[in-house]
Amino acid sequence: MIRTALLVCAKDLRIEMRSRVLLWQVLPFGVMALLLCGIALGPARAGNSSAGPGLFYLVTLLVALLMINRSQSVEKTPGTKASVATLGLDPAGVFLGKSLALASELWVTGVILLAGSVLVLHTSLHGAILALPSVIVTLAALAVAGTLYGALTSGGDGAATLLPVLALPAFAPLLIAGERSFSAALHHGGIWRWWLILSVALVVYSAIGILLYGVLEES
Amino acid sequence: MIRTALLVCAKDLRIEMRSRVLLWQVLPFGVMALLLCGIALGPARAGNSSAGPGLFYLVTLLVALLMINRSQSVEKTPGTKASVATLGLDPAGVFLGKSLALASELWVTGVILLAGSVLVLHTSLHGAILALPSVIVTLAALAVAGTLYGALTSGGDGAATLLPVLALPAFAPLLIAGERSFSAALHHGGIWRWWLILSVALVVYSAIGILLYGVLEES
Amino acid sequence: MKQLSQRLFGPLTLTAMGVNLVLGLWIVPPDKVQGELARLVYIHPSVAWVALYVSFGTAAISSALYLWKRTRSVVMDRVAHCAMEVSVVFIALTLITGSIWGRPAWGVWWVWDARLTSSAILGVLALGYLALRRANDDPQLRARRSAVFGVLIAINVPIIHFSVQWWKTLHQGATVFTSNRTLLIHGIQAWTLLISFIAFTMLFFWILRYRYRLEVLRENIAGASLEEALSARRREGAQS
Amino acid sequence: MTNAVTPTVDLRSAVVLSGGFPLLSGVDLQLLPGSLTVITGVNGAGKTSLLRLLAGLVALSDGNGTVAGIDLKNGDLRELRRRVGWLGHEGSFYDDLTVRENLTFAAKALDRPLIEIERALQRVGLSNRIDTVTKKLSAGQRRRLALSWLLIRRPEIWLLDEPYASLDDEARTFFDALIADVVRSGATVVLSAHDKLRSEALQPRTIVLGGGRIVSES
Amino acid sequence: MTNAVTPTVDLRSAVVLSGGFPLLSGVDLQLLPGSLTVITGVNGAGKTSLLRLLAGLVALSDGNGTVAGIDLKNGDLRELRRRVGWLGHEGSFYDDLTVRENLTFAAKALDRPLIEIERALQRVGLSNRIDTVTKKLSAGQRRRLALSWLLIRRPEIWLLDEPYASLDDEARTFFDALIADVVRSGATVVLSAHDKLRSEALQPRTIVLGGGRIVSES
Ligand code: HEM
Ligand SMILES: Nc1ncnc2c1ncn2[C@@H]1O[C@H](COP(=O)(O)OP(=O)(O)OP(=O)(O)O)[C@@H](O)[C@H]1O
Ligand SMILES: Nc1ncnc2c1ncn2[C@@H]1O[C@H](COP(=O)(O)OP(=O)(O)OP(=O)(O)O)[C@@H](O)[C@H]1O
Ligand SMILES: [Mg+2]
Ligand SMILES: [Mg+2]
Repeated sequence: MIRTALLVCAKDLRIEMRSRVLLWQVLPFGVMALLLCGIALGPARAGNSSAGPGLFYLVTLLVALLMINRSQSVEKTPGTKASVATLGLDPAGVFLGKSLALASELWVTGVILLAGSVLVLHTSLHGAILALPSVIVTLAALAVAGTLYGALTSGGDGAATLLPVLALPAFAPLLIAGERSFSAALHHGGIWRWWLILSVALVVYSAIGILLYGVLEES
Repeated sequence: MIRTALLVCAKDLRIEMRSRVLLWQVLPFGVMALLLCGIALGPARAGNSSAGPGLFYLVTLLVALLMINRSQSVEKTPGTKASVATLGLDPAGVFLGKSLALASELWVTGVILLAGSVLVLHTSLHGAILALPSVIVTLAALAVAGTLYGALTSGGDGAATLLPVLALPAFAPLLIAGERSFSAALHHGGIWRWWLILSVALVVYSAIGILLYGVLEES
Repeated sequence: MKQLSQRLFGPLTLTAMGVNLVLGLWIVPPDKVQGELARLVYIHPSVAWVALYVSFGTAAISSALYLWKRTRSVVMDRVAHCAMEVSVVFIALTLITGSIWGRPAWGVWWVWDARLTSSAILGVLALGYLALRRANDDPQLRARRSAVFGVLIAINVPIIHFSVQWWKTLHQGATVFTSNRTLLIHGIQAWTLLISFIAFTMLFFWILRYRYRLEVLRENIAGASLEEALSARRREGAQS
Repeated sequence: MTNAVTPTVDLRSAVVLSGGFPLLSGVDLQLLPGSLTVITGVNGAGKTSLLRLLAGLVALSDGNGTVAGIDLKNGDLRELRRRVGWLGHEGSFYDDLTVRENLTFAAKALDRPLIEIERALQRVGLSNRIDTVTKKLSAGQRRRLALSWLLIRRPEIWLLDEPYASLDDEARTFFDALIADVVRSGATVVLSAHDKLRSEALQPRTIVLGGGRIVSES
Repeated sequence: MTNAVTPTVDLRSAVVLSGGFPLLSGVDLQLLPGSLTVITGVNGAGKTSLLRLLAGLVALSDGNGTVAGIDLKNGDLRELRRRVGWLGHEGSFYDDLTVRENLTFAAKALDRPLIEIERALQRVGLSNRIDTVTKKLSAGQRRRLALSWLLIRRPEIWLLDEPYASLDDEARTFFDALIADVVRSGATVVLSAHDKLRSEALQPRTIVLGGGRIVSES
């Protein structure tokens, strides 16, 4: 399982490196979305630093949706699907590998967006650093859940539009927990509780994925 | 030109009807995103009706991106592109037709999201009705600009991610003007100025599209 | 004549930059309100001017010329590309100098202000232009698409500028000129400011010229390897 | 030119690049109206690339060329595409529309009477799938659809990339008859193939590509 | 069963539905190990559908079937897919990776030594494209890549959908030799084709499909 995971993860990251979609497209999109959120809220509210965590996660979520989409579209072409199916890869490994690749990409994006929100949304630098561990866990959970939902919606008609519909409600709790823990970090509150909740979510989603990813891929 | 436009528009709408992506995927996504924005801002701020117009347009923009993407992906498959190219359709007509189809879909979505924001974000019903004309113009401008940007980004590597990167900054002014006119309608201010600005944007984008769409499609 | 002016352009630019720095950093007395900090006025506004108008203008004009059938040439495409690349650097510099100024002046790195927001949006647009180029590898398709985008950006510059102003404004506006175009600052300060604008504009074109030459060199190298690629490809046919 | 008939296709050391790699490395080719040309060559020789160049689907990077009197370098490629008929490896048309809807779209775009649709489908033997969504068609049926579409258009230049692939015997026989007919009526037909043409009636000129250029001819 | 050898493929009135339409309308078929079967039939007869069923890529809607001892209704289709080799109409593998990277991925997934990659590419004649990105390959080169991949895997059941399409003469000859070899070594090969097989050495059983079932056999 672990070998398969590493193999799949390396493959996904290599495809990413080759196309550089993350660097040239996803990151600018994230920065832009951050700015747009500021615009949509108007200066008075956006300047208000308490909106920072919420906006940060909102933008991260949008970015994650793009990246999940891409992570699945790589597998989707009919020919690829059939011939990769004949490799008989361990689905749990595929799931973990894809999640890991997605998580790495999300971490990079997350750190940059965090820096962006310190600059743009006046989130306190100290708070952002304190929040970093919880951000990492949240993004990992997002990656794991995203891989699961990505597989669920891939292939069908208009998969690109189906994904957000199913995923948004599922990700909302993660978003809320992440936002809460971020806010707690900002106000020097106890973040351990949120940490725990997020870790549980991460573990639960991973377990579900390991058990059920095979069912999703079957056909 | 007009004949081609009608032909293309009918074709796009028929494909949409057949796949029902709008009904089953885009609309639920929009509603969901509206709710999520509310969550991200926290109850105190979201309940505040003055955020309504901004959030409405933010969500509409996201929905529009999905729809633009789909409108282009229909044309994108290599075989289709080549054989449709041999039809020698007037590019200006294709541009107008695709814009019109996109605009119709956006209008439907817009009206429903408007209703949604009255319900969810406590936007006043009266204000929403007053804002309707400006919403229609804004969405038309968004459709026209979107068709242009969609053609600009289609086909290349990772087109689905490139579109938002290019389109978000370009659409931001439309978003702002729309938001202003909506807010003006809510506060019974003069919306004619915004109306004018939006109409100018609509005309300018249409003119550019009519002139340059052919250049984009050439190959 | 042309040769001479070309050869003189570099030294002239350097001189202008030098004069600007010397005047701005040492000769001009510190500002009454902002003190030494105000010296940024000889860098930041002119950098911003280049970033927003000169470079985008160059890119937009050459894009438009590319789109016009009669002036369509690879030169226009290259100029647009290079100008946009240089523009990214200048926008970054604008943001950096502005933020450095903003931190002591306003107490924050960033505010939700018309100028700042529109500068950032334009930065993303310039990056988008470069991303668009990367996404297409057929040279003619790439040239056409980026030319269209270059024109679209040009329209966006004023739209963004005004829209962000309609949206809300709070920033340092007309410090140098009032709305009826009367000069608010005088003497050596005004002259230094003028020189800084000229110097940075020249700097832009200087860099642009080198960037352009680099591009041509790169294409030549590609052309040389093209000959090689052609004969390798032809050999493929001979083998079978 | 001593020849009274102007050639439909006239390439002079045509080079096509893709990301620095020469798909075509210098092709000289003249084709007259009413001619049938078969392009063969090993895999990767450049057959598809040559056909795409002639159809105006890729740009000429170096050399010169005209097709149907249109310059490949500075001419109006859109006009060129309007005059050629193209049959590629990949499926054509909108996958989400039915056979009838696809052909109706095309016929309307070209101002052709709709009655021709049914007639063309009859000829290619696809009438029984007229209301099937295109993406559900089998490989050969997609090919037949593309053919029926060429029947409606009757272009002056036919560019066919491996037209026999996926077609069954009946369809191949029909195709041979069609090509013979089309060539007789003065159109220029260029097709790529790995097999010998089956119909004895067709007397094609055969061009062998290799390494992106013409290596022999018969 | 009177036969001592258990058949690799055993279908009993197999039906496959897609959106209510029967792709296969009742197929009975037994194939023994070491057999070579060619499926022919008019376009839309159901050849591709039958091969996809045998590969475990579509589900059995009605009737019964086992392939390689795995029940198509309740068995582990993933295990089945691992045991078949599949060559479809469409390209295989990741378009953004190079030939080498794609094969390395596959070889590592299967625990095969990497040296086999170069050997296989040599055999199918694709060594000169080893570092080309897959999406740039020509139609025939993609086919060759898919073949090289089957060479590395050497599955027990080969399911090939129109394998000759897009292959040039050299590759076809190689392919025929490969199939003869594979069949001799005891694998089961099923392929669909519109042409006669060219190699005299191969003595296939030919099945003619029509309307989703077997109409004749020889
Ligand atoms: C990140 C922060 C900043 C950004 C992105 C920024 C951007 C710009 C831009 C784009 C311009 C040129 C406008 C035009 O020519 O139309 C400009 C001009 C100017 N900026 Fe900034 N700025 C920033 C911070 C500041 C700060 C902190 C100050 C001073 C306290 C300042 C003072 C000025 C002045 C005096 C001008 C010239 C105004 C004029 O000539 O009308 N800027 N800035
Ligand atoms: N970037 C690249 N690097 C190396 N080779 C490339 C590149 N892009 C294309 N090629 C090669 O260019 C050739 C394209 O040939 P083309 O598709 O025209 O062949 P074809 O004659 O149609 O072959 P087939 O019979 O297989 O269809 C292939 O050999 C392909 O490998
Ligand atoms: N929903 C549907 N409605 C009507 N017909 C359908 C539908 N789905 C599939 N079909 C038909 O099912 C058949 C599928 O056949 P399949 O692809 O197996 O044919 P094939 O024998 O491989 O043909 P070819 O030689 O063209 O590759 C086709 O005739 C197709 O038109
Ligand atoms: Mg080919
Ligand atoms: Mg088939």
